[in-house]
Amino acid sequence: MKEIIEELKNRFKIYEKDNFLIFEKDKLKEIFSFLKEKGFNFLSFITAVHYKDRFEIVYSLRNINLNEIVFLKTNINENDEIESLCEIYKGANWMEREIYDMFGIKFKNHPDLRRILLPDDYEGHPLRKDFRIDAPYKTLR
Amino acid sequence: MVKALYITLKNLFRKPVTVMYPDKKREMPKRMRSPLFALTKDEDGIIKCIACKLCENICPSNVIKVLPSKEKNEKGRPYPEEYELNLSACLACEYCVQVCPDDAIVMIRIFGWATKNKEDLILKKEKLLENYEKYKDLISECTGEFLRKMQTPRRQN
Amino acid sequence: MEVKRIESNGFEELWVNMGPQHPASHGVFRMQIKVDGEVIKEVIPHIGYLHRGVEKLGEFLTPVQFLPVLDRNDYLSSVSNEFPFALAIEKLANISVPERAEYLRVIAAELMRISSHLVFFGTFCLDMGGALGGGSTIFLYAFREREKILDILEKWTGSRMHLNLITFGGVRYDIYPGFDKDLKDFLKDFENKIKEYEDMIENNPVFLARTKKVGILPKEIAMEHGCSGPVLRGSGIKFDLRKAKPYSVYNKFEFEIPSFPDGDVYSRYKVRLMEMKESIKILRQAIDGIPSGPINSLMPLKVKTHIKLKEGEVYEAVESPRGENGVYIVSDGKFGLYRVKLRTPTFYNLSVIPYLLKGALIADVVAILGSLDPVFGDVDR
Amino acid sequence: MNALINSLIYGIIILLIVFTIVAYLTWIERKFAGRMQSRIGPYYVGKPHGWLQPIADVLKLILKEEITPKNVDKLIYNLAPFAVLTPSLLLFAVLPFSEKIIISNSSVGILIFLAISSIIIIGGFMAGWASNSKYPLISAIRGGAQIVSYEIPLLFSIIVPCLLAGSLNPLEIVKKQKIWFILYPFVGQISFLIFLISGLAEENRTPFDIPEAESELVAGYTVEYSSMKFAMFYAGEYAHLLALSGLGTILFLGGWKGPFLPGPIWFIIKSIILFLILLWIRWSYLRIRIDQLLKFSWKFLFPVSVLNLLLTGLIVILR
Repeated sequence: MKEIIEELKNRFKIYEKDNFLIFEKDKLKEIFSFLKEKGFNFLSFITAVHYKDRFEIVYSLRNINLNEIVFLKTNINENDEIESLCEIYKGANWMEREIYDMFGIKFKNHPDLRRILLPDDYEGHPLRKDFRIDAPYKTLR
Repeated sequence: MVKALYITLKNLFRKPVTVMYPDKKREMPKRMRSPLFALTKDEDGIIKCIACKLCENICPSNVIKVLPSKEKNEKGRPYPEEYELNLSACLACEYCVQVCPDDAIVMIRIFGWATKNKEDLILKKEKLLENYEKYKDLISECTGEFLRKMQTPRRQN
Repeated sequence: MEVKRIESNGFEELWVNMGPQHPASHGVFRMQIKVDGEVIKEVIPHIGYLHRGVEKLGEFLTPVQFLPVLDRNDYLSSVSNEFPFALAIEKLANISVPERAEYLRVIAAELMRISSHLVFFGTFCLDMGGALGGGSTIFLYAFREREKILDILEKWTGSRMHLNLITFGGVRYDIYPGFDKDLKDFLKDFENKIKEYEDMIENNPVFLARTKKVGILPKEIAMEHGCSGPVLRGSGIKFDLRKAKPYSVYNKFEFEIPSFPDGDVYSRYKVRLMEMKESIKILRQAIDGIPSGPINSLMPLKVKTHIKLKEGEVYEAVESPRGENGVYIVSDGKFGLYRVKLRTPTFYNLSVIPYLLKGALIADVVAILGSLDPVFGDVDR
Repeated sequence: MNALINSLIYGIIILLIVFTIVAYLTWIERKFAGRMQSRIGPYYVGKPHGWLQPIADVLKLILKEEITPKNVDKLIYNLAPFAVLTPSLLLFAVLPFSEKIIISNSSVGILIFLAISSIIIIGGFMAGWASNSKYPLISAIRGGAQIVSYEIPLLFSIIVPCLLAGSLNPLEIVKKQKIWFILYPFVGQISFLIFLISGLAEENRTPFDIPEAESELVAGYTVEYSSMKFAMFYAGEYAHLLALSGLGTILFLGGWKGPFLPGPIWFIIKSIILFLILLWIRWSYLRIRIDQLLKFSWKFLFPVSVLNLLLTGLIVILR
């Protein structure tokens, strides 16, 4: 596991902060296909955290036979897009749709990016920090 | 193929497990946590609650509203002017009973308690005291004191 | 139920709508199925009917208040929702947990695993057998056993399903005096009841015909979709968090992890049945080896800001009856939690449905959906 | 002339008996199934053991509100319940309750029985088609396919006892049965088993109750019916089942022959025992998928029943 991380570090500009690997968002595809060959084919979850003006997207992969887990993070600011992982991991489809539904982050060439949990005509993305919770929401028909 | 028939036959002669509910009530366990509350009174009938608002503070779905009154009662203790507990959103998580310093709010071991309209779910102070009178012996074993004694981190048997 | 007819190369393809209130949909889950005769061409699943915004709630409630809310996620096994959250907060605020409390947590988790698998077993056979036939017989047997577990849990913690048992630093309720006698009786009686279930189901050609070679889920697809628990172990991957990353005191017990290579509905069912047997073994070892001592390392909670969190991020996961149930917490040093991500297993197990149902028959939809054992509090959070 | 009056009186008496038996069959089934599922079954209606339950059911079904959906094909919709109930009751005309008590003593009784029992399929189809909605339609088609494919094995398994007895008249068959046909070596057992299986399938009972597979089709072709019409379907199903178990007792269990009890009592006891066996199977097995069901009938049941028939033919010749 150590040598995989070393190899990752010197091939792509990655630095590690308390077992989270932080990488640039445009290197996403190569890093994940590299990790997939190395046996990290269990995509545990993808989530996003909304800070002041930037989003932080967290990926977690598991390698079943080496029994290892790796967390990767990347930062994107307010309304730009990020590559979708659907070609490499088919499971990312629902996970990215949920992030779009909750945060409004758009994923480039995602098969069908639409809301998954909330009704389709819902305005606003609830998990954003600037989401006004006390605004009366129009009652569902 | 035949094993399944054999088993249904075996069950045919076993005693059925249904409890005839309306005739025979189910015996309630001592620590039952059903969402019905009562405000307790001490020996000479004065309300124990000192309106310290700890329960209001801890409640996850903040359904408890306590309005402490200005004056003290005969025993020189503060008492709540108004005590309201909205049962429609109560999670029955027993935090309020656990944090109450002098076991004022307790849960009652009663099952199948229902009301006709939603307003009755908001238990006012009088209703809670009346509950105490009505279900005095049905109070759950888990009062605040009991819970805290069980959880304090000192050696136990 | 609106029916849209699509004219394509002559013969009509019918959109059947297995709506949210469908008797076999285990809760609120709607599937639009394009049917050509009996064979399913395409499935569009709709979830989100039970979305309660638990993650947004997590940002307002303090950790102590958030615990009872978490019980309501996977409502069939409430302990395995509180477990990861408690582990994560204890790691962040480095709180230690006494030995006896760890044992009590494992006992509650395994009891809830058996009761949740019994619900699966009952509803799975009910869907395939029909309410007016053999299905309801097995359903009632399973629930007869489950009643005994719920009675034990009610005597112990006061409530049958939402125990609210775990708190930071230990457990809130100690076991009542006659607990181990009740548990031992139940385990002994439950062991030959499982044999009875197996006799009734396993060599019954009707059941085998309906579950063998149906809804095959290959390894790669399961892993890519993040399926975990019995769904993954049904496809041949021996991955169980209790063995892979032993949390709490699971390393003190020896038990096996069942897994079956061919990934069809039958092997997913068989994995869960074997897991019930393993849980009996764990419970026996746990109840014999439980040490005495305090059940809590912190003073009983007094105020809602009972726990102070230092800045940091942590991810802790636990093996719930449905798979890897994890909590990812970002805390900003103040009392609340900045962000709580709940990695609930059924959301990922369910995402393979479009893949599994393509080409299956209408009658199989019920069996395949049942074999994934979805709980929709888990899916929609 | 008096033969007509005679069979008329017998007809009314037997009709009444059959109706009460059918009503109490539902009670027996719910009690029996309850005990098998370690529960009690009806208890409150009629204090000791809910014996008033059937009457309560009938009253409930009659008093319920008649709902006929809007775009329903009126004529067929109203005719369907009769097309299911009357044939099921007609079947009892052929079955001899004892030596003397038989409504129509015809030499081809068994043939009439089979002819009438195939009208019921048409009743099911009419109900499914007239309701003009998707689920009943699918279940009616499935029900039809299932009954047709199990008609032939049923036929062959019935011919075997007729061959052994040498006539199609139920009276002769029972008289010839010095030893019950079920105890007949090898051939008797197999034909009884096939009769049981295809009888279950004929009657849409689990494990073959595809038409009312709730999990997929939400209660089959009777879904649009209510109160009185539904009661007819319900009674028709149980009457048909009783008729089948009655036929089974005549062909295999020696009709009214029995040590000291009078004829008809034996007949009723035996057919109720056979009914309980059918129930027993119903409450222990899951449901078969529609394609497996058809495969099972054509690939397995049909050839076996043909071989069985050839074997009996051989035995009859050599005897």
